[in-house]
Formats: sequence, structure tokens, C-alpha cells
Amino acid sequence: MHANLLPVALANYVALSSVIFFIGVAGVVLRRNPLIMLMSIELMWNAANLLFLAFARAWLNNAGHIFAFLVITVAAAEAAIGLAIVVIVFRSRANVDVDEVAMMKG
Amino acid sequence: MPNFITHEDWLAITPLLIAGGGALIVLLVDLLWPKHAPRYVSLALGIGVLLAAGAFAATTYGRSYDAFNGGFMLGGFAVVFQEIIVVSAIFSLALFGTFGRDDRMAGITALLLWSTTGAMLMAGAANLMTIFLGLELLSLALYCLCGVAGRPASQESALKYLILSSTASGFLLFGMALLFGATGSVTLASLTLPGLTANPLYWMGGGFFLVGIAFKLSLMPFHVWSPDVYEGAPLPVTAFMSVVTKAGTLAVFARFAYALPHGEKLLLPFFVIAGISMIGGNLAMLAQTDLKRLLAYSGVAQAGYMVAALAGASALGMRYAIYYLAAYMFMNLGAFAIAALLSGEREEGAQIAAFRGLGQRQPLLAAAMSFFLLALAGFPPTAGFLGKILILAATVNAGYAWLAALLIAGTAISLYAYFKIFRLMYDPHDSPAPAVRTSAPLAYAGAAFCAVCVIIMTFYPLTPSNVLPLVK
Amino acid sequence: MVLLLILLPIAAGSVLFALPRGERLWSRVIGCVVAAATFALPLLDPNGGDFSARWLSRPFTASLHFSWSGFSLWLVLLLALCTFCAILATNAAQSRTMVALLLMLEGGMMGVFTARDILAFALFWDLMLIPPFFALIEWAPHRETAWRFLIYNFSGGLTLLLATAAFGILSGSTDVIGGTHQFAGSWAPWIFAGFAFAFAVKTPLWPLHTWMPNTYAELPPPFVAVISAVQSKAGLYGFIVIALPFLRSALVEWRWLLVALALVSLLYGAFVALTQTDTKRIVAYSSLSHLGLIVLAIASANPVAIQGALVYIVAHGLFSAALFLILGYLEEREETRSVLKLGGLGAVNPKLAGAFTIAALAALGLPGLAGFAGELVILTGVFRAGYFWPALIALVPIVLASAYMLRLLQDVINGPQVAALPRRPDLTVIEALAVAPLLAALLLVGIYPHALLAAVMR
Amino acid sequence: MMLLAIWLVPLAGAIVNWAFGPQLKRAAGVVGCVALAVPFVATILSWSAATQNAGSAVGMHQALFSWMPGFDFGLLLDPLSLIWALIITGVGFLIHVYSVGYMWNDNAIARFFAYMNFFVFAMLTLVLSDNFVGLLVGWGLVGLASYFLIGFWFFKPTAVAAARKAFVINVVGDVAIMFAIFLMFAKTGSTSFATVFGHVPALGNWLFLVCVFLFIGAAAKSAQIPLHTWLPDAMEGPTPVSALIHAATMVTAGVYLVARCWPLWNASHEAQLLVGTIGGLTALAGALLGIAQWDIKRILAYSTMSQIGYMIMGVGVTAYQAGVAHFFTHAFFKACLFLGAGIVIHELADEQDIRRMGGMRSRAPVAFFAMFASVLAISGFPGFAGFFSKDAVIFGALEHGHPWLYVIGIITAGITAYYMFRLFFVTFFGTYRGDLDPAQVGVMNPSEPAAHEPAHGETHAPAWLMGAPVAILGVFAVIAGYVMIGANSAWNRFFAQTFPSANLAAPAISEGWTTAILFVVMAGGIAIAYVRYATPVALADAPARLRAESQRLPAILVKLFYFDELIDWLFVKPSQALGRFFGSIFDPDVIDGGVRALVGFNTGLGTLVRGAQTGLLRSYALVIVFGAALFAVYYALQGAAR
Repeated sequence: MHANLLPVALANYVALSSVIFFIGVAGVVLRRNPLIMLMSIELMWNAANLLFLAFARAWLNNAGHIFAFLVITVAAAEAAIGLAIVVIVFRSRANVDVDEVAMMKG
Repeated sequence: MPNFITHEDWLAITPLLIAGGGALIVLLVDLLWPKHAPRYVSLALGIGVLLAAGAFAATTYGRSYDAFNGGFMLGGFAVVFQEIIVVSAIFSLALFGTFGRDDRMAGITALLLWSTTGAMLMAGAANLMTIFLGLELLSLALYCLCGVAGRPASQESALKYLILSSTASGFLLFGMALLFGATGSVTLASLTLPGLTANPLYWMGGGFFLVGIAFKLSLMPFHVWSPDVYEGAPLPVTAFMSVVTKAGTLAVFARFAYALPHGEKLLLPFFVIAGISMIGGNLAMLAQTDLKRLLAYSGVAQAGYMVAALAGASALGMRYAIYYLAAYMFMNLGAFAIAALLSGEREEGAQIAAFRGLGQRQPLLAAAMSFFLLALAGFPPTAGFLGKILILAATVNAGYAWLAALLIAGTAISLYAYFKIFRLMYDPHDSPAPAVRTSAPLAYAGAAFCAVCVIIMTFYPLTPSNVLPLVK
Repeated sequence: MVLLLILLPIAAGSVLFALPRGERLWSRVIGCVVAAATFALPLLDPNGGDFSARWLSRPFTASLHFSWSGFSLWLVLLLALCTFCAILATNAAQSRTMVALLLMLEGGMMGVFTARDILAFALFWDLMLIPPFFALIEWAPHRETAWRFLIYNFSGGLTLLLATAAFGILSGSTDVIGGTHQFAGSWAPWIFAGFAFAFAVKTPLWPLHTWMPNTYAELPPPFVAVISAVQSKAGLYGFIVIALPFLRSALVEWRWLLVALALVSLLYGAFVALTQTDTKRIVAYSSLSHLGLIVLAIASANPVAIQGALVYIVAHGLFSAALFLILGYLEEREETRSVLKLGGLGAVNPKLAGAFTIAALAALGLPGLAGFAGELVILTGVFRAGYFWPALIALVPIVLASAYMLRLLQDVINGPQVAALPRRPDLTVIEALAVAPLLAALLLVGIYPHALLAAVMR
Repeated sequence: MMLLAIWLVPLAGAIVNWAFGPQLKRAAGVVGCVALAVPFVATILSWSAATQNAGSAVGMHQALFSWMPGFDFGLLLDPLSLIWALIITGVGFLIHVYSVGYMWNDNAIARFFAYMNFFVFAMLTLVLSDNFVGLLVGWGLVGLASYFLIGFWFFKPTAVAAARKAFVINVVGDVAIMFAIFLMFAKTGSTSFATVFGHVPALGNWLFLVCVFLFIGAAAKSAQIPLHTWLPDAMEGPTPVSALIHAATMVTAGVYLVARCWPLWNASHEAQLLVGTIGGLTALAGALLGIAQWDIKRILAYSTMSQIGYMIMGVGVTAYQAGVAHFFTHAFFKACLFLGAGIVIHELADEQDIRRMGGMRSRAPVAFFAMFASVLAISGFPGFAGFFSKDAVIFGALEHGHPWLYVIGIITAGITAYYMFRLFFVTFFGTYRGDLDPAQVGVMNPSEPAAHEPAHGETHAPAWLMGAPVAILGVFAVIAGYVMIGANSAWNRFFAQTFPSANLAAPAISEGWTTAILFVVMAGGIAIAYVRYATPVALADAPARLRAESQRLPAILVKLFYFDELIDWLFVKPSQALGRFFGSIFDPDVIDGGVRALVGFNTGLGTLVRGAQTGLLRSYALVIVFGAALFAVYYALQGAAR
């Protein structure tokens, strides 16, 4: 590993992406607005992306970069479908609140 | 310049291309048709495409080839999984014969074909990227399919499924990233590097990866999504989802588990939650009123059984898991076919109450349903019983006796749970429920086909030794 | 040939379903012919009729292996005789369905008794529960009985399956009945526990017996006759043919528990029978007591006791079938089963009273009839195996047996004529013919049980 | 062959009567008598064969078949079983002839004779069998026959209850013998008399136990103290039944058993003590109870119980020959008493209470003279049969070292004389009290006449049918004793080979003083009875005296020492309570309750799991994240641990 090429140690990247990841998780759990939840999901995915890039650079293996591209495309698709579904669900409702969407239980 | 994509590689992914391409063709035909392609045209086309994909995959049965230098595994048990996925896809398309609106049928068929492609990709996936790609392709198509039915519950189930599944994929990705960090390569084969266990990244990566897999298999703590989604989604989609997601994910887990040289430590929590879901799934079934929710919990328990078969990474275990998955597919789809017959236009019939007094009104249907239920419960003459015994043998041989005990306890509880429906059907003293939807020839055919398969599998149990090659 | 024995009744049963629902005569004729055939078939080839087909190979070798010899021959004959008599005695409204179910029941039990492979044994064990369940659903006044019967017996079936699987896995093959390779190993006690639980639920042994009284009381008489006479023997047959030869070490380990449970069911059945007022329940609890004696014999694992058990199994089959058929006639005639309302039948229907007396006397173990032969030899064997006090305690129920059986007998046929009871004609020829072979067999086995044992010893 | 004839002919008679009953009607009586005469003649013909020793054992042996491996059946006729066979067939024949007359008007006569023949067959099985299992089979069948015959008039609820009581107590006896068989089979490996008596020492410390259980069997059958309550109730049956079964043959089966197993008794002193005492106490109790009864048949029943007490005492103290002698004589005079009583009852249209009789001398002269001889015989009046045998028994007790048994014997002899003559005087002397108002003579609850079946046609049976047997028995009651006079009397020579010589004590006549005491006590008893009932002044106001006596009878005697209540309270009540508890409470609540609770618990758990489905999306997300957190913690630990 070429320490000098990397001004920032690998551990920091891992730490950063973990922090981002858990912010995403918190976002999904705490916020009630579905859009915010979708954004938090995106956040989680991007944290993983960051990790891939860091390790790709660390292992000098381009698979990480390819994986990152793959993740970005899939995230985009998922966001599109997510927004479509959110629109369908909340078109007929008064306010955009995930907790109202609780018809099925038990 | 090495030729990156050899003839063998093309051969490996042709079934996927057929399925994916077929979806495009269905959409094109729908576009060119004057107004909307009638229902049966798109369905017929979809089934045709699937048959072609299945036939082609069958031809590559004998060979096992590492396509795309470790990206996609051809042959081996991948083909069997692909066959199972194709059969359940054809089955759910057949069920669509009486569900959903005409004008949407083309879209539904296309989505279904794409999710089948995703699942087939997962079945053969040999490295993290293909796993993720297959998983997401399957899931994205399913999010839309869940929302297809006009009912508000269907939209709600789509939303829930999307958000929760994406979160789980997030965990999966994070796990993959850490694994990539630990091993330096994306292929599953790299997991066999020595000294991995000393690296904390390997442990955390493995953990998060397994969380993602557990969610998809709907094992106990991560099963919370399945009852709502199964209930909300239209019946054919639920049927499709209950088998295909389990099949694809099981293949991925199998490759992951068998790749780990000394994975007991890493996989232990996974088998623990498999055990918990066996007990919890069956327990939850006791208090259900909606048939689809009941089959959802049953799916949770059955997933537990299948994972238990893989305990200890024994070669036999893999065979028995596949045998049980095949048996589960037939039993489950049969039960859904009968449920399809019973549910009315607005699918309010899928309640368990619909079975009251069925023994009198439709003796044949009642007999078929009780046969499937007995199979799910593991009653002797059915494949379910044989499957359970094989899994018992595998777990006991692999030294996971506690898992076998949990399996026995789970079966006992399930015995009573399934009997509640059995009892409703044969209670002459109760008032009969609404009439049965009789205009679904395809559903009848499907149910009959599943029943025949379950019977065949009991007495000629695809004796794993000759049908399934060893795990490659 | 043995396949014919199993499949013929089942096929005939399903064919009968094709007949119109209300039909009565033809179904009984076909039923009798088939039952008679199944009786004659084994006599043609006393110990043979072997059939074996490969079934499973992977976890353990299992094959659909059937044949009858020695002890199972007698049970097959007992089953055929009881079915023949039961079919002859049915003249209920839907005799077509009843005869069909009886034939299927017979087919299922033939499978159990002729199975030489434990897995096939387990398979037919569960199959034989279906016809009685449908009979209960059809004719039992309370639905609860049907479900309790099904769930108790199926849970028994489940443990039997698991024990079979474990036995198969650990010993390589389940195609072993008839052979005598001892099965040791750390798992032996658990496997034995699985088998024992299943057999105990079926026999019914004391704590697991609550399904039996209601089932026997609410099933139509011909059905009860076959079930109490033969199906309850499946458990004992299992003990003798599977538990004793293969898991003897485990049986010896658990023997004190078995002896205790046997004694409790002996006394429990006798005491409760004393106070019951419903005729069928009295006989049901009495059979709980009698079968407890056989379990005691098995627990002692003494050769003389086992011989006695073989005789007593056949004897109990005969007299409980006869008793239930006769109680069935009684119920048809007087529309009531409560002992308090019955009385003074001796004068009105002497033939019925005579048959009832002979059957009751055999049940209470009158010397000279089959019951006594079994009891005496069992207890001699048990005593010789060193169980001093159990043998002594086991004598008390014999005294109680005479008390409750005579109370039943006398309340029904003796005493002043009860005015309220309708005066019905005495036994018709067919009804008498249905019971006559059973009573004759009782006398024969009572006078010369050696013939029975000679066949078994060979 | 002769043995088979003796054994099976009565059975054939029974089958014929049972099968062709309705057609036969009165002819069934003839069939019955013939079925008794043939074996009687056969027994006499085989007298010589039975007495000289063929091979090792004495008497004729006929092996039959192997009943079960290790249990073989066979027939044995040796002096002991010969005596019993003779009495059974001989006295039995006379009683059958009498029954034809007695049952002349009863339309179930065929069924009656079928049962009587079946009884004789069963008794012969018991007496002729050469092993304990055969004996037990006979024992059970005899109990069954007595059940049928006691409950012959099955429309009478009291008869039905008495029959069941008799049968259950007999089964207690059967079960006791069964246990003795286990002991023997365990120790000697077989149950035939020859082997068991050949290996008595092999029984070791279980010898006493074998004797005790055999004796319990004997006590149940011969109505000894604790198990005697069924005998008085057994009088519900027709009188010939009481005569044959409850006087002459069945009740003496216990004596036969003890006599047959004399090697066991010889070897165990405690067993002798036990049997002797029980015999003595039964004799005394029977006598005391006899005093307080008014029903003619119950008095005779208690006297039977008392006399059998004597026999059991006799064989108990190893004076086997004396005990069997008393059986021999007792069979005659007790049968004669019962048949005589039958004639009296028949005469008075089924009236059985002696207080309502009186002056029967003129109306039933034959009964009067025969019963007079029998009463003298039973009291042991010198010159009559009873004198020799009773004296032998009492002296035997003294000679074999049981002085206080001797005293009890003497006292009982006195009481016996008193109540027998009381019966005799009240029934036959004075004027007929039948047409007086029952209360006048102290009868509180007059028993309504037996609800007879409507007899068809009132043709009267020929008088000799009932008179002749009574007369013949009366004669035997006198001459039966003469065969025992002197030290080596024909009786002793007859039993020389069967019993060891030590036990063949000469009858007491040679010991003058004991006979004198016996005579004095017996005479005293007769005198008291004469004074109370037979003096002209007593006869004059007999109704008043009888009424007075009825009121002040001690409750303890009337209530039969409260034995019935004791048994009822000790056994019947608790078992019924236990049965009710198990049946109605334990079964439904405890076991089924348990199963229901298990199911409930599971469903509860199910709803718990279902609770997790709140329907809220975010709660699902929370559950998933929580699961992931658990995983993360585990793996962090694993990672750190490495």
C-alpha cells in the first residue's frame, strides 16, 4: 500500500462512511416524510460507495470503481421507482405521512 | 488482447437474455397492437418466452463453467434454481389469467419477466456485483408489481416493500463493501483467503451481508415486511414472490456459506435466526385469519427449514435444501392456486373464512387444499414429509442437533396451525361461505399440476443423488 | 399377494363411493365378500406373500416391503374377521359410506400389520387414522371428538415418524422388521421414547387416553368394533415387533416407567368403568384397563408374558368387537345407551342376552374363555420376571372387572322389565351371524390357546 | 375313557337342555337326571381303579392336552376326588330328581336343569383336574354356575344383586389362587399337583405365602369369616340350588383344596394355625348368627357356614381324614334339611319365615321325619352320622395340639344343637300360624310372595318326586357315620394311601371322656330349645313368645356382625368414589385441561409474534435496524476477539 500516496489513512475513510451510513439509517427510522426516507436510503448507499472507492484505491483493484458505478445506476433506478410509488400512495391522501399508511396489521 | 467474452460466457447468460429480451418484445407487441394487446396475447407471449428460457437453461444442465471470469456461474445447482424460478414465473403468469385489468397485462408480464431475469442472475451469481445486480433487478420489478392491483392496500404494500427492501439492500451493500475491503476482490472465491478471520472488516462485512440476505429470506427478526406485502400484493405476485425471492437468495447464501472455509463462527447467528423463525413463523400462523398472511408466516418457517438444511456446509445439505425448495414451490403454488379460485373479484375471498364448509360445497377443491396443507405440515405421504426427513438427516449429520430439535418443535406447532384450516373445511355444522370463482381454468390446471408434482416427488423423490450434481 | 391384501379393501372402498348415497344392500354384500376374501387370502399361504419394492435410498434405505408371518398373521386374520362381522352388522342409514370407510380402514391396517419396513409402517400408521376421522366427522354428535382423535393420534404419528427417521439415519436402513439386530447407541433411549409415545397414544396408555372414551362412545358401533378390536392393537404390535427386538436395551431402561403407567391404566380404567352409566363408555374404559395389562407384559419382556400377551391381544380383539357390536344392536333397539334406563331385556330378547352374557364373561376373564388364558399367562410371566408387587396389584383390576362387567350385564338384561323401553324383536339371523364367529373364536382360543401360539412360534 | 364319561356327560346334558330347552319343557328334568345318573354309575364302576395305586400316584390319571406351553391339563381320580365325585353325582342326582318336582310349575325348567348340569360339570372339572390351572378353571366355572342359579329368577332385583355379590367374592378367591399359581410356577416351573407337591421344599420362604393365598381362595368359596357375606344372600335362589350348591358341593370346594394340598399344609405350621383358627371362628360365628334368624333357609345357610367352619378346622389342624369325614356326612344331612325345608316352603306357597309356620308335622310328614333325623345328625346325637364325624373333628383339634379350638368346637356344638332344634320345634310343633296377622308373630316387614313367573297349568307334581329323595337322604343321614366306627374303620383304610398315617387319628369313640362332654353340651342345647319352644305351655302362647323374641334380638346378631357394612364401607364405597373422581374430574379437566392450556399458550405466543406487525412502516424499519444492531454487536465481538 502506498502510504504516502494517501494523505488520509484508510481507517478515516471507513470511519467517515460508517458515520454517513448510520446517519442514513437514523433518517429512515426517525423521519416520517417518505421523501426524506428515500433520501436517507440514498445516503446509506452512497456511504457504501465511498467505502468501495476507498478500498479500490487501497487494493488498487478497479472492481471497486466499477461496483461504485453499478451502485449509482441502481440507486437512480430505485429513486425513480420510489418517487413514482410515493406519488401514487400519497396522491389521494391529505398529508404526506408514512404513519398514515398502516391499513394492514396483525 | 484476450477476448473478454468467450462463447461459453454467452452461452451462460443466454437464458437471461431470452427472458429480458422477451419482456421488451411483449411491450413492443402491446405498443403495436391497435389499442391494447388483449390479455391472453401478452400472457401467452410471456409464457412462451419463459418456456424458451427454461428450455435453453436445461440444455446447459451438465456443464459447470465459470463465466465472465468469476462473475457468473453456469451449470451446477444454478441451473436447477433457474428451472425452479422459471416454473414459478410461468405459474404466476397463468394465475394472472383472471387477475388485474386487461390494459395493464403487458406491463405486468414485462415486469414479471424482468424480475425472473434478476432472480436467474442471482441463482448463478458468483461475485458480489452480480449478486447485487440480480437482487436489485428482482426487487425493483417486484416493487412495481406489488403496486399493480387497484386496491389501496396494494399501493401500501409496494411502498413498505420498497423502503424496507432498499434499507436492507443498503446494509447488504455496506457489508459487501467491507468484504471487498477485507478480501480485496469482489469474487466470492476470494473469501477462501487465509487469515481472513483476523481482519475485523471480514467479520463486520460478513455480518451486514447476512443481514441483507436474512431480510430477503424473511427470517424471523427481519420478516416483518412479508405479511403486509404478501397480503397487499395481488395474489399471483405474492405466489411468485414467495418462491422466487427465497430461491434466488438461498442460492446466493449457499454460495456464500460454502465458499467460507471455516464459516461456522460467522454463520452461527444466521442459523440461530433460522431456528427462531422456524418456531416463530409457525406460532404466528396459529392466530391468522387472512390466508395470504398465513402463507407468509408459513414461508418464514419454511425458509428457516431450508436454511437449516445448509447448516454445516455439507454437500448432502445442499441437495436436500434444493429438494425441499422444489417441494415447497409445488405445495405453496398449489395452495395459492386454490386460494386464487376462492378469492372473489376484489380478492376479499382470500380470507380463511372462505374455506368454511368447503368440504361440502367443493369436495374436490377441499381435498386438493387439504393435500397441500398436509404437505406443508409434513404429513407422510407427501413430499413435504420426505423433505423434512432429509433435512433432519442433514442437520443431525452436520452436528446441529439443536436445529433439528427446533425443526421438530416447529413442525409440531405447524401441525395444529394447518389443521385449523383443515378443520374449517370439514365442519359440516357451519354455514357455507360465498360461492367460488369458477371461471379460472388456468388456475385449476395449475393446482392439478402442482398436486401431481407433489405426489410424484414423494414416491420418486427426484432421488437427489441422480438429479442434482454436487455443488460446484 | 400381500399387495392384494392391502389394496383390495382400499380399492373396493373407493369403488363403493361410486354407488348412490342411500344404497344399502349391495354395499354390504360387496363389503362382506371383500372382507371374506381378505380372511381367506392369508390362509392360503400362511407365512409368505412377500413383496418388496425400492422406495428411498438417500438418507437411509427404505423399501415398500410387506409380508405376513407369525404374529402379524393372527392380527391380519383378526382384522379380517372383525371387519367381516362389522360390515355384516351395519344397517344404518348411510351403510354405503360406512362400509366404504370400513374397507378403507381395513386396507390401512393391513398395511400396518404386514409392513416389514418401519417407514412403511409409519406411513400406514397415519393412513389408518383417516377413515375413523371421517366417520367421526360424519356421525359423531360432538365435533370436538373428531378433532381430539385426529390431533392426539397424529401427534403420536409425528413422533413415530421422527423416531423412524432417526432410526433409519443412524442404522442405515429401516427395512428391518423380522430381523433382530440390536440397535444400541447414545440415541437409542430417545428413539425408543419416540416409538413408545406413538404406541402409547394408540394403545391408549393412561395419560394419553382421553381421546378414547368419547371416540368409542360416539362412533357408529361397527366402526368402534373394528377400532377397539384391532386398531388399538397396532400400538401393542409396534411394541412387540419394533421396540422389543431392536430397542430392548432402551426398553429395559424405561421399563419401570412403563410398568407404572401400565398399572395406573389398569386400575384407572377399572375404577372409572365402575361408575360410568353409558354402556359404551364402560366397555371403552374396560379396554383401557385390559390393554394396560398387555403393556405390563411387554414391559416385563419375559418370554412367557409375551406369549400370554399374544393370546390376550387376540382375545381382547374378539370380545371387545363382540361387545361393541352387541351394544350397537342394543342401542338400535332401545335408542338409549344409559344403563339407568335399560333393564329386563333377558325376557324380551333372550338371544341378544345370551350373546351379551358370553361376550361379557369373556371380557371379565372367566376361566375357560379366551380372556382368562391371556391374563393368567401374562401375570405368571410378569411374576416370573421378578415383578412381585406389580403382579399382585394387577390382580385387583381382575376383581373389579367382574364387578363392572356384571353390573353392565345385569343392568341391561336382568331386573324387572322397564315399561318405558320399547319391546323390539330379538336378534335377526344376520345380526346373530355377525356375532357368532367372534364368540366361537373366543371359546376356541379359550379352550386351546396353544394352537394360536404354535403358529406364532414357527 | 371312564374319566371322560364322568367329566363330560353333565356338560352334554347342559348343552342339550340349553339348546332344546323350549321344546323339552319338563322332559328337561329327565335329561338332567340321566346326565347325573351316568357319571354316578361310572364313578362307582371306577371305584376299584381309583383306589389302588397305578404307577407312582394313586388313582386313574388321564392326560388331556397341553393348554399353553408349560401348562398341561389332565384328569385324576384318586380316593379324595372319588369321595367328592361320589357326593357330587350321588347327592346331585337325588337333588335333580327332587328339583323335577320342585320346579314342576316353573316354565323356565329347561334353563334351570341346563344350569344345574353345567354346575355339576364345573364341580367335576374342579375335583377331577390334576393341576392347579384346571382346578382354577373349575373354580371359576363353578362360581359362574352359582351366579346363574342364584340369579335364576332374574326378574327379582334382590336375586340379581345377590348373584353379583356371590360372583365378585368368588372372583376374589379365583384371583388369590391365581397368585398362588404364580408363586408355584415361579418356584417349581409347573402347576401340576405331582410336581408341586414333589418339590415342596423348593417353595422355600414362599411356602406360607402359597398356603395363605390358597386359603383365601378356599375361604371365598367356602364362605369363611371375612368372605362369607355372600352365602346368606345366596338363599335367593331356588331351594334345590341351595341344597346342591350351598350345602353339599360348592361350598366344600375349599375343604377339598386344603385336603388336596395337604403336603403344603403339613410343611407349614403357621398355615395350620391360621386355617384352624379361621375355621373355628367361622364355626362359632355361624352358630351365633344362626340363633338370630327367622328365615328357614338363612338358618340352614348359617348352619352350613358353621359346619364348614368345622371341616376347615379339621383339615386345617391336619386332621384331614376327620375333616373329609364331616364333609361326607354333612353333605347328606344338610341336603336333607334343605330339601325338607323346600317341601315345607312348597307346601306354604313360598312362605319362608318360620314364625308364620308351625304345626307342619301333619301337613308334611315325610319332611318331618327326615328333618328330625337330620337335625339329630347335625347336632351330633350318638348313633347318627353327625356324631362320628363332628366328634372326630373336635377331638382331632385337641389331639393336634389346639386346645382352645377344641373348646370353641364344644361350645359351637351346643349352640348348633340349640338353633337346629329351635328351627325344628317352631316349624313342626304347635299350631299353624300362617293365617295370623304377621305383626302378631313379630314379623315386621312381611316379604311379599316371590314374584313367580305365571306357572302354566296348576298340575301338581307327583308327591314321590320330592318325598323320595328327602327320605333317602334322611336314611343316609343316619347310616353315613357307621362306615367310620373304629380305629381302622373302612374310612381310614380308604384314605390310607392318600393321607400320611400320622394324620389318620382314630375317631374319638375310644376316648370316652370327650364324647361324654360333647353329648352333655349337645343335650343341654336341645333341652333349652325344648323348654323355650316345645313345652305344651310354650306351644300355647307361641305367637306372643315369638313376637317378644323378635323385638329384643341383639342388633349385632341381626346385622350379621356388621360384616356387610364393613366390606361395603371398606371396598365398595372408596372404589366408586375413586371412579367418579377419575371419570368426571380427572379425565376432562386435568388431562384435557393440560392439552387445552398448551394450545392456548401457543396461540398466545402466536399473537405475541403477530403483535410485532403494527402496520407502521417505521416500526418495521426499527425492528430491522434492531436486528442488524444485534448482528453488528455479535460480529464486533468476534472481530475484537480475534
